[in-house]
Amino acid sequence: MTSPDQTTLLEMQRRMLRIRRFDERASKMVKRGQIPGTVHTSIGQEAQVVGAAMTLDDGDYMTGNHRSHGHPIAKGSPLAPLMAELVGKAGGVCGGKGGSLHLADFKVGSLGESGIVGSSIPIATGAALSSKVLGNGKVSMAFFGDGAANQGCLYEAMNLAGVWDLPVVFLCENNQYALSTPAHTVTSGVIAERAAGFGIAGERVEDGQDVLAVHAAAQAAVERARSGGGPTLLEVVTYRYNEHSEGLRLGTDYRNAEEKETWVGRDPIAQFRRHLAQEGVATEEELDALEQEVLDEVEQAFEFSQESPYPEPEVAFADLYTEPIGA
Amino acid sequence: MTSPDQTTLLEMQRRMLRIRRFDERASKMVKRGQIPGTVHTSIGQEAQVVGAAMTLDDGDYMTGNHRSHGHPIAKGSPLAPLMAELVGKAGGVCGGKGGSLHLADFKVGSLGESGIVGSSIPIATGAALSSKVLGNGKVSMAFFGDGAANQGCLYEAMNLAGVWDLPVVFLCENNQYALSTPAHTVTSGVIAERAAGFGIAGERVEDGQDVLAVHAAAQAAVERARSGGGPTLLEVVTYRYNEHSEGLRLGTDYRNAEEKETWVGRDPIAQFRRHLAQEGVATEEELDALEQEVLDEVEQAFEFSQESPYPEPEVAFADLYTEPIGA
Amino acid sequence: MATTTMSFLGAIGAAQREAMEADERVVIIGEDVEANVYGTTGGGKSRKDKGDFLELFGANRIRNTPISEEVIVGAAAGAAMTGLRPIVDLSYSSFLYMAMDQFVNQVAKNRYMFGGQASLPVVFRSAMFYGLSTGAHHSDRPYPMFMNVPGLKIMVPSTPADAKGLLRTAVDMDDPVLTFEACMLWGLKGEVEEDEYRIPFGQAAIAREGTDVTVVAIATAVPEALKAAETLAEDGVSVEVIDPRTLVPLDSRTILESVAKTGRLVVADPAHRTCSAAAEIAAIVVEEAFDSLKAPIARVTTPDTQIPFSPAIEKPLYPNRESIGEAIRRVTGERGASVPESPQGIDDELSTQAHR
Amino acid sequence: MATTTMSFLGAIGAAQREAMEADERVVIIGEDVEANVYGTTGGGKSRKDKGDFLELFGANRIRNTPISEEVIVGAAAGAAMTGLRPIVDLSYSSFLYMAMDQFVNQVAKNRYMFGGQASLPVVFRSAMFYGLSTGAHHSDRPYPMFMNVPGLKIMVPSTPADAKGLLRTAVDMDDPVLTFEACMLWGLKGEVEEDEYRIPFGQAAIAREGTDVTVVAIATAVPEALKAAETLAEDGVSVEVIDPRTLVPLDSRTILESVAKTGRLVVADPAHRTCSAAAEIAAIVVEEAFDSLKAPIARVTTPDTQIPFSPAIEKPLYPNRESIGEAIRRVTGERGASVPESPQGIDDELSTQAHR
Ligand SMILES: Cc1ncc(C[n+]2csc(CCOP(=O)(O)OP(=O)(O)O)c2C)c(N)n1
Ligand SMILES: Cc1ncc(C[n+]2csc(CCOP(=O)(O)OP(=O)(O)O)c2C)c(N)n1
Ligand SMILES: [Mg+2]
Ligand SMILES: [Mg+2]
Repeated sequence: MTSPDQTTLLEMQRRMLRIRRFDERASKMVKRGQIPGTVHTSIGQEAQVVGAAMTLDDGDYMTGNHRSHGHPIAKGSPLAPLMAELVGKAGGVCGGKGGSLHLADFKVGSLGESGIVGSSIPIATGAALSSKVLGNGKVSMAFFGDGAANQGCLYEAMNLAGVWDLPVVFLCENNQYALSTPAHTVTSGVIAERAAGFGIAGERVEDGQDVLAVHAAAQAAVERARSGGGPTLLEVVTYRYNEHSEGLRLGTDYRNAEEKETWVGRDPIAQFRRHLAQEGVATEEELDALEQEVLDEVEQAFEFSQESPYPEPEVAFADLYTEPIGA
Repeated sequence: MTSPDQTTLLEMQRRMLRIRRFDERASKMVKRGQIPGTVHTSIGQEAQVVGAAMTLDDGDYMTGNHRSHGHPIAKGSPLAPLMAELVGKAGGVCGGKGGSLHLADFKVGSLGESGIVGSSIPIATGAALSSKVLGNGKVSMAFFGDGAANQGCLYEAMNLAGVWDLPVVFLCENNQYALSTPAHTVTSGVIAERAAGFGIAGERVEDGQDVLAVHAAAQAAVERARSGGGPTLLEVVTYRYNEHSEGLRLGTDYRNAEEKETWVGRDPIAQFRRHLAQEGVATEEELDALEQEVLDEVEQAFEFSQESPYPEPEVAFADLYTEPIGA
Repeated sequence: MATTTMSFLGAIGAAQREAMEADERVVIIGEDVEANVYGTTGGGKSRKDKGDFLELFGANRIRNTPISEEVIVGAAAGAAMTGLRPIVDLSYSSFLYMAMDQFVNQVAKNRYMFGGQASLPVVFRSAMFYGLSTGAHHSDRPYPMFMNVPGLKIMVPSTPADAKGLLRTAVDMDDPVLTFEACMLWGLKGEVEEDEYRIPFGQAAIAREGTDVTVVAIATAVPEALKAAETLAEDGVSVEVIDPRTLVPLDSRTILESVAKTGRLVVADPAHRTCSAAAEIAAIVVEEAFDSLKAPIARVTTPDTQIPFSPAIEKPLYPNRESIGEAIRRVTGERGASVPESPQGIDDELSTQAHR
Repeated sequence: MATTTMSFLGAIGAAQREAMEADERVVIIGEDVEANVYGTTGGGKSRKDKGDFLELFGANRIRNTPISEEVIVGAAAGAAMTGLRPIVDLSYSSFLYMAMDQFVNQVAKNRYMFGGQASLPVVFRSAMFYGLSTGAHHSDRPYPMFMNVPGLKIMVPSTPADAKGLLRTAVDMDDPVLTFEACMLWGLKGEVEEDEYRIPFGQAAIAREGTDVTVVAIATAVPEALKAAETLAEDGVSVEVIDPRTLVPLDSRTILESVAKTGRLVVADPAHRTCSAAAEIAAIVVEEAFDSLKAPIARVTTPDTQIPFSPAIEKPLYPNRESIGEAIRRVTGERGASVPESPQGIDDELSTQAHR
């Protein structure tokens, strides 16, 4: 296992920034009524997302969940079609038919985010099965939350992947809450420790705000998968800064202000920027430039999302089958 | 924890014998076309079934699966209505509407066997929930096989029971095969060890042919449940002598003759009879008499099953709702 | 009879509160019910004035669950079989599939299979979030598939008063009930009796009387059909609008009597077309009232496509006043003035709809 | 065209073998497929002569699974999205509920939601064991609920030849297909072309031509309708029997043309009545062929009850030659001689049906 080179380190920061700025912009757009429905941001969880996804090769597969923008962004998907998708435009990555909850960019191996909690875990497992049968060496990664870790399909998937040695990584983003529900009130035992009973590798990354820690653990899991060592359940402890979804206002205070402050104090992007500067990977100027580049990218994505037309009415009937089946 | 008294020991043998003779008769009846469809016998697994079920109080709950006769018998359900149910008669415990796969005897706390593998585990968990909410001290036991242990709902149930400390025992009857499929080929890890990751107690009873070993382990689990200590996953290693279901003829030899011989050599009923005689719990004559009593009971059950009439046609439409809802 | 104004969602909350107060065996089970995320379990800390269910009834009866629909549904069934009367909040109807085996193989079958030994007094609430740009995973209207499962009862109220009265009946009943609440109706206000009351299952409401054509409408199609009827009245077409309120049992008698009078039938149903409730109602009428029929039956449904996210293409998919009006014209042969355009959605008061 | 005699089940097995031989990406996934428990994956050790799939194709392509329907279905979908063409054997149709979320939210929606990026060449086989005293948990005929889910294709063959030809087409297709095989038909023998062939989806078969009444029949109702038609022919009633063969897409044109000719329709469908395929077909006809209809449409379905175990009360529930014949008489006004009694079930050759 090699540690990431300079280019990779800078790319990590770039992708984390992309997620942060993209989601900040999306949040603003929801408030302004520029996005129908809502979105779930990954703000605060960038290290966990990027550290994991950047261990994958271009041809590798990935599935995600409702907290959905970070995954394809971390896998290298261009921002403009993603942003246009949130707005429901024809130029969206799914032609406007998916929206925030159902982003997918097959070109980069993103097989789809899922609005149904837990539901995409079997899909990722199946992608790993096809890698195994075809012997093409591809690895598959399923992203899901601490809440999803109580869906039975995860354990069916872990067992199947275990008996068949499928090249899949089950990546649990434990941001400690499922909507309003604290994980510890609905989770018996420790998620990562559930791996052992299913005969597969399990690990808990306690500092999910440290992109390098996440990367190292994920890399070990991906290498294990690719080399025929079978699946891994990786639990990464992290935190979301925003409400469960943008625009949601709950009457209850299920998280306290103090807790949030502590986590913001350990911001993954700020931390990693300090690290990059200290280690001489980049100068402050270079890091400033990087920030600006990402801001520009997001701005361009926003513009694209505004200019792209809405889909034509007949699009509602396309893509249901390979060919329309008639009335 | 007290060890079973003499009466209990003899009752264990009686119930094991009831299962054996009942199932032997049922098997014969299938061959003779006296039972429509098929049945799944528990022959060979009597110690596991009886040892577990006899730790329950009369008011306690139980659910089961397709290997279904042993559970209610072990819980004290009278044989005649069970036998009549297998034949589809009006005097059956479910009025002929359930059949072998769907025996239930609510009078003894048997909430139902399930033809769908795994599907009754949540039901037992719910019975434990009602005990908990109502504070009535009842315990619930879910019987299921090694095959069912790969259904996701088991893990949802273990987690829920874990966070809510529900008084439920998950009892996995590991007879080492699911239909034609050897457990080790489809099970990653060790079933009992899956408990730990869900923060609940787990234990594997290696000698499931020893009714006292099973009883001791199950008693500990039931006491834990009843005293608020939460759920347990108990895996009991055992063996079925017959084919998966009566009348089934597979082209393939997924179990070898030698294996079966070894297990028959450790027959739970023969073993326990020797134990009872050696320990002076009963004389050989008393044990012979017991065997005869059970044979008579089964004979009477058979006669009842033959004499009981078939249900009237309108029964097909009763019990769907509390009251018929009309066309 | 004194009444008070209530939203649809408020009526659901009020029914739940009354039921909880009336019977200790009633418990609420579901994801995020403790924090009242969906607005039917009272306050939450900063909404104390409205009555926090957790404070009122305690954590023993307000059961916040893991995200485990299969065991939630099965456990509620098992609890119902052993003495509780659970109300399960499954939030979105699109999540019911997760527990389909429990619904079909346990909830619907246990009383029957066990020859009447099991009783299942349990209510499964869920809401259909169609028309709100939530995309294909959250917009389903799956009641037709549950109608095909004997043993379940199904309510689809379209007014606050019906929602409250039917839900009370549902909780009282020893049969399992599924509610399908159209989220677009949650904010709808209406008059509700102040005293406790119950509405029986299997009794349709005649939402508007008329003589030329019968429109049977479900969920959001009810207010839309009423709008269409209003407009068509101006053209001299007299439309009778029937809201079945419960789909199982279905009050086919009221429908057949209406068709006997009008001779014409439009069924407006937001479900997908094939094997929809509309299909069933059309089939019943052509079987049992063929001689009364003067024209083809018209179904106005959501077409057989999945639900796209983009509002530009989602909104037109569901039955609305135009499509219903057009169908009425078709079966009556009337070519009157066009009906007014639908607004983008029925108004609502809820911020909490935006989370999924 | 040379033909050979094959059982329905043999035809399924032959189609699977041809498909496996034709394309390396075709794999078989399911419980007990290795040991050929259900008889469609070749030999098993002592049946080598028939061709053991495990030996022919190896364990990489014959995948014996744990009992985990949800992940089996989802994994097959994921595999299909990434280059395989799985045939999934789910054995009993009653087990599909376990994977309902995967069917509805992934299999049916992924191509659509992702704007056409996903392709899902996957076939889910299952058999309906109704009429065989298997009780409520194993006797379901759930195709109507899947018909309500846009994005799935559904085949319900009633002859060996159709089973084989449709299954080959299904495997070739890039859309997900569900098969519903009536187990009572598994033993049915019929002539099957020796050369490879495919039957297109969406083309009904006219199983018998007639002029007085159209009977659309599904699964076991097809042979039963043919028997009824035979008997009624003696009374001078000319019955046209149509087997849709695929329910999605449904060949409504053939049905409508037939009704245009006969003016009368009976739909015989073993599913539960409410929201059945029969409801859909009746609705289509009353919408689109109203002017041709001379009599009420009659549905012959399984009534809305669950399936009891006792054969005494189970057998009469499904559409059979008597009930179909009676419906034909009703809509034609014919009062001829009674049709012969149904045997207890269609003969079959299979010992392996008895395991569940
Ligand atoms: C099957 C299902 N149940 C419930 C929901 C509603 N829901 C959406 S997100 C969510 C919380 C998910 O929590 P977690 O998995 O921890 O992800 P996070 O939002 O914390 O990233 C819930 C309950 C859903 N979308 N799907
Ligand atoms: C959901 C479901 N899947 C598959 C089946 C078919 N089936 C019935 S019993 C069985 C094997 C069960 O094995 P196990 O749980 O170990 O119980 P055993 O028969 O060994 O006692 C299978 C696959 C079923 N009834 N339900
Ligand atoms: Mg979370
Ligand atoms: Mg077993």
